[in-house]
Amino acid sequence: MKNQVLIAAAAAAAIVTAPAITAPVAAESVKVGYMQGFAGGRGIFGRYGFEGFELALDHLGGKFGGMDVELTKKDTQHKPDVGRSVMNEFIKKERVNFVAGITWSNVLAAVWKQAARSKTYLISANAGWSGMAGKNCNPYYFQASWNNDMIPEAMGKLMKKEGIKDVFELSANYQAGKDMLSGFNRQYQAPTKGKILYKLGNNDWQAEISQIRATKPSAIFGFLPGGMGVSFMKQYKAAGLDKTVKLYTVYTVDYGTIRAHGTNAIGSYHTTFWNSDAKTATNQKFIKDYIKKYGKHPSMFSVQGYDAALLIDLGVKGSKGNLKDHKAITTAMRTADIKSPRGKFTYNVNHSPIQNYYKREVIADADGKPKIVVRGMVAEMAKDSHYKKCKMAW
Amino acid sequence: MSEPLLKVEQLCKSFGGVVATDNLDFDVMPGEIHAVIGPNGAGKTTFVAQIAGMLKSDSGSITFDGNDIAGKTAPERSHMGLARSFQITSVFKNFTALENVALSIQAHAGHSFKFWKRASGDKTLIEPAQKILDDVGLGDKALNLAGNLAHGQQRQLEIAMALATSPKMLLLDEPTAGMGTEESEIMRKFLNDLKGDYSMLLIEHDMDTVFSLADRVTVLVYGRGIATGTPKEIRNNAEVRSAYLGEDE
Amino acid sequence: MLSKLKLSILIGSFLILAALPMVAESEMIDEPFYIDLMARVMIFSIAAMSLDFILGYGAMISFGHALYLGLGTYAVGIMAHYELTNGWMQLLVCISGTAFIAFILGLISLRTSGIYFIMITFALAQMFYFLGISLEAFGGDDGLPIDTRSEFFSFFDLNETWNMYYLILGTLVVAALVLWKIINSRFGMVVRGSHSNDARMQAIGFPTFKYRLAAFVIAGVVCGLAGFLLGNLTEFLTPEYMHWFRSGELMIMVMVGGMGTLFGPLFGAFAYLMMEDFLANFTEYWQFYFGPILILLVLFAKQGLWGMLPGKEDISDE
Amino acid sequence: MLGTHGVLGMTLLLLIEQFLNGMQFGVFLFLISAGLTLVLGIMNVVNLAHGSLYMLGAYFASTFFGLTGSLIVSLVLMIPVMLLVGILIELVVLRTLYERDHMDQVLATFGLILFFNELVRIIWGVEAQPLTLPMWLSGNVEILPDAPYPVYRLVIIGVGMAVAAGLFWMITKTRMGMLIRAGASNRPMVGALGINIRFLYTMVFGLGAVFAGLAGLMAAPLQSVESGIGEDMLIFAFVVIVIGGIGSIRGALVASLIIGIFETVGRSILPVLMLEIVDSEAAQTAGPALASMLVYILMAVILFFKPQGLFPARTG
Repeated sequence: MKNQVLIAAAAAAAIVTAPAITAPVAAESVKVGYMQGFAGGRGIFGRYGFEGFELALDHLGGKFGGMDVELTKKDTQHKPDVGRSVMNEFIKKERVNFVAGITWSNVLAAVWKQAARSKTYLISANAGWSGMAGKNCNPYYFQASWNNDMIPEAMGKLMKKEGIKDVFELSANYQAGKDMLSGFNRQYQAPTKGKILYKLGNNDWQAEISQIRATKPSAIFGFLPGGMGVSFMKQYKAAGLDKTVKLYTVYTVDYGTIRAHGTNAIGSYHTTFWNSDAKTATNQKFIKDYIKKYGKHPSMFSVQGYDAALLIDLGVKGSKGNLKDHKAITTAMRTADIKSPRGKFTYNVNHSPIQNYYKREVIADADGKPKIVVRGMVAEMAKDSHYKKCKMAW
Repeated sequence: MSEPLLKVEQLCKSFGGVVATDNLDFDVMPGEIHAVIGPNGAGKTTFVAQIAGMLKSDSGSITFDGNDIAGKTAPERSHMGLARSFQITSVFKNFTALENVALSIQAHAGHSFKFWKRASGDKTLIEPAQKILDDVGLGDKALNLAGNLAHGQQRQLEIAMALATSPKMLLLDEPTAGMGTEESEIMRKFLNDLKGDYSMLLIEHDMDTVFSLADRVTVLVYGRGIATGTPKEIRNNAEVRSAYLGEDE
Repeated sequence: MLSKLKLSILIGSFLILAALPMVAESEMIDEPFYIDLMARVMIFSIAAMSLDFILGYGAMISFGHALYLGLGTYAVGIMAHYELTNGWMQLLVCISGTAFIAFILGLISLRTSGIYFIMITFALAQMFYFLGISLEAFGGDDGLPIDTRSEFFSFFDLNETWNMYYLILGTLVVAALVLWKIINSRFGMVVRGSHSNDARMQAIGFPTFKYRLAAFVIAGVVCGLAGFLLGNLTEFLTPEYMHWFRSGELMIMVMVGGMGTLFGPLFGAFAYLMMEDFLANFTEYWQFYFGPILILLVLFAKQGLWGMLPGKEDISDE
Repeated sequence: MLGTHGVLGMTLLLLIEQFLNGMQFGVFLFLISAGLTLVLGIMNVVNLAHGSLYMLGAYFASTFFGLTGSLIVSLVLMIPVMLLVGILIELVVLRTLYERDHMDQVLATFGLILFFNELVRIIWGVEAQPLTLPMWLSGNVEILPDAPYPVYRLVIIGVGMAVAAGLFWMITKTRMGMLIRAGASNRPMVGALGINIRFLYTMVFGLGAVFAGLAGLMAAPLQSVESGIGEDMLIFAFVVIVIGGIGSIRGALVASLIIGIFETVGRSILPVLMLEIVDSEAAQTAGPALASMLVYILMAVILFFKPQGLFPARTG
């Protein structure tokens, strides 16, 4: 009887003191939550993003700003409400200092407020919802990728520069799709031969192809993400449309999809922020190490994940070990002084990158296989078009 | 002579090319038990479904209690006093016997858009239901789940549910189907007790039941009524014997 | 009546839920995270329970029930977008809106039965999903942040975690009690009767269509309320809540909890969301494991968590 | 007719072309729906995993094509593999579901979807798989003036028609077809005839899997081969089957064509039409929005008037 009481008391004491024992250890490490959608076909973005993030952590010797890292990775299932729940767990349970990841605009739109309210840093490794570049900008949010419409803006600029006299616009009938079109047109400013807003998940493109052919445009501007892009490219080629109409796409061709596109993509153009052919030591090391670690070429999403990690490192360094010093962290991160594979970029007032955009083309290599090559810079240190709506003081 | 309670004239129904009911004339007098017999596939079940309102007829008229009911739905016909039992036992197995009968009473006690009061504690339903169960000899089984009752008892319960709607006429689709001799005997007695109080249209396979209960018998073959008469007349009808009884016995 | 065991579990769960905020925020535990977590679970509990009301009791296998969850969030979100933040007004719009849409959709879909019913509810919900995606004014697929939570009383600010939590808990309790009363009422008897044998119900004189339609509308409204709470909790609306995958998840919650047991889905939602969270953090390929688990549950544990407890939920054995 | 508003230049010729496109899409939908309607109608099982079988067909096509470089050899290899997969699914999961209600079938086959979507990612990786149209199928023929039509799409029409003809023949003329019809209307009777109904069902499901796989293989050169592609197709297939009448091959064919034409012509005309009626920003988005809801609206309307679909199967 006596023994039992003792044991019970000891157990109770252990429970009570347990958090107290772990607490001091926790203070010496940086807690980071990584959230992205990993499941299903759409999980590919999360996969590349996190791989980039991991590689950066490797390069930093497993430490951010010299501090140990406690990394928690959670799957958002691509759902806004799950994302919110994950963010809640990161903030209130894991008590993280930084959150990185997020593929989709709708997840970002659902979670940013929690992060801002609790003064937790949020670094988007992909989602470029324009709301964050405008009125919702805040000291705790940083963009490691781009704003949705910047890549199409670069495309608009490119097609204008190349003197393409008219285009047919193809975009998805959802928010991002409409953002893409307005971004494109902001720069292109020339007549369109027609416009189709297709249905999300559309897979049969023959009707659109007939319509495009009937209007006889010089080129197509297409926002065709993921599998829809692969399907479109196949059918565009099968219909022989490639012989008469040039194809310019955004978010369609990249290293993650090039194998699936195969020879269909050859001859098409796209714009992106990453000069994947850059001979800089940083870029070459990034690509080499990535291939070594994961057995495949990194994609632009990998670069974004990589840079998200470097930004955290930068912030922690700036804090000099005091993670409560938000002013120091924010100031450090605003310098964007990192060794990004994309080269140098800076932050605009809204924490949206001011960076270069490049034209890339898919060509056939010696074996007839598709190969992505960079065809020069399109926009130098381009700013997004929303930053004037951001009233953040630096 | 009084008017028939149920009068069917020139009733037709076909499925695709198959004629199930073929220009059928039929009537049931008040208080009478009129049985319908016929070999498998004669169209008996189709006929019941047409009378009860489960199937729409192609043509012909059905008059019940002086009203043309051809365009009425099954629930409407039930409210006019036409109650049916099913060939396949179809009591509500997850309800108690009492609840089964109470549900029947409820159907005829105004609308059921009553969302709050507990139905199983409602005396206006439970008391008459218990009385009907007592009447049919299932009084002591009231709180048993219907699905746990013996087969014969379930069939009785089914008729109790029909009785609970205070019908003018019962439409009984093979009440002794699937019963042993003993159970059939009980059911026969039970129906005999109801005789005179209710008019009945009795579809039956079991000849003993038919000949002991029915006032009149109609023989259905391929949807046509080939003969109508007293049990004795039918027994002696040559056409019937060759078409039906001959094969059966 | 419920068996003693089940009743004690229910009351026990309720007490735990009622005490949770205090415990979670106490100095000893200090895990306020659980308040939010359970708030979300309870919302899905309400939605799953409303689905069970038509699915388990009325045999209406709706494969588009998440639609009403989405409609509820849109009701809050759209009104908040136009700065109509009065909670009572929002509630009124939410209830009448979901009731109206459920009525129209029920009118169409309840004419069918079996597989046709499953498919038509599915297709109609997908239709609204695509509508939501194309509604540019409300953010399309990006969704729309809800800047202001519903305002009921000046002393009851939903931005306070506790208030939000207890509003959800209160709604859950009220919804459970109301649905339980309905199931055992005359109306409930008709719905349940038409579950086991609709032809029989008609033969004894029930025009079952209108009762089934009414049940369909009630379920839609209750699920709409869950959506109302979800919109408030997540401060966000998105057509994604209406996607057919969500409807499938609600069905899983019902099944895991126990079909036709009203209170089962409360636990089903909890079990499903915890399982999803656990497996998803165990492996990226969690669905690879969850798929077979689901099949095994269907095959061998059909009665669900609630059904496994002893004591049949039978209204007669008082 | 549609005026000169024509940013899209909707001329009569284009309209005819879109009509043809719709028919072609319809035939493709039939390919997907044929196997499903067999299983649904005859075995009365809701099989959500039909889309997964389609996806597997596409993945196998990609792998076999990668190995052999021939679409025809891939087809020959795919048939026994899909038959095997179908039989396995039937034996392990489906068989236990025949006596269960539709709810159980929905949930269990939902489980199968989750399983297969991840299985392909585990086996083949997260990236979409390659499969490019072989040279000999990639030509174009000019059916309408100034509108070259891909040869491969004509091949799809041919295969779809062949499958339709084959199915009609099988159902009406062969012993297996007779058993299938008999089994659908009266299971005990077929059992009493000494026929192993379980074996029959296994074979029907295997056959359904082969058809789904065939659809996947035919689609693979034109569509992205990746996890989850089955679901979009599944939704279309269900709409087709429900409109056509569950279990009716004829209904599936007619409904496929209706949906194909409605969807294709609708989505190319509606946006223009909307602009014609109200020329505003709202119309710009309302058109495509309406177009994406079109098939569902059509389905709701048809089921409202014909709750059993256009060609209700007589059994059941």
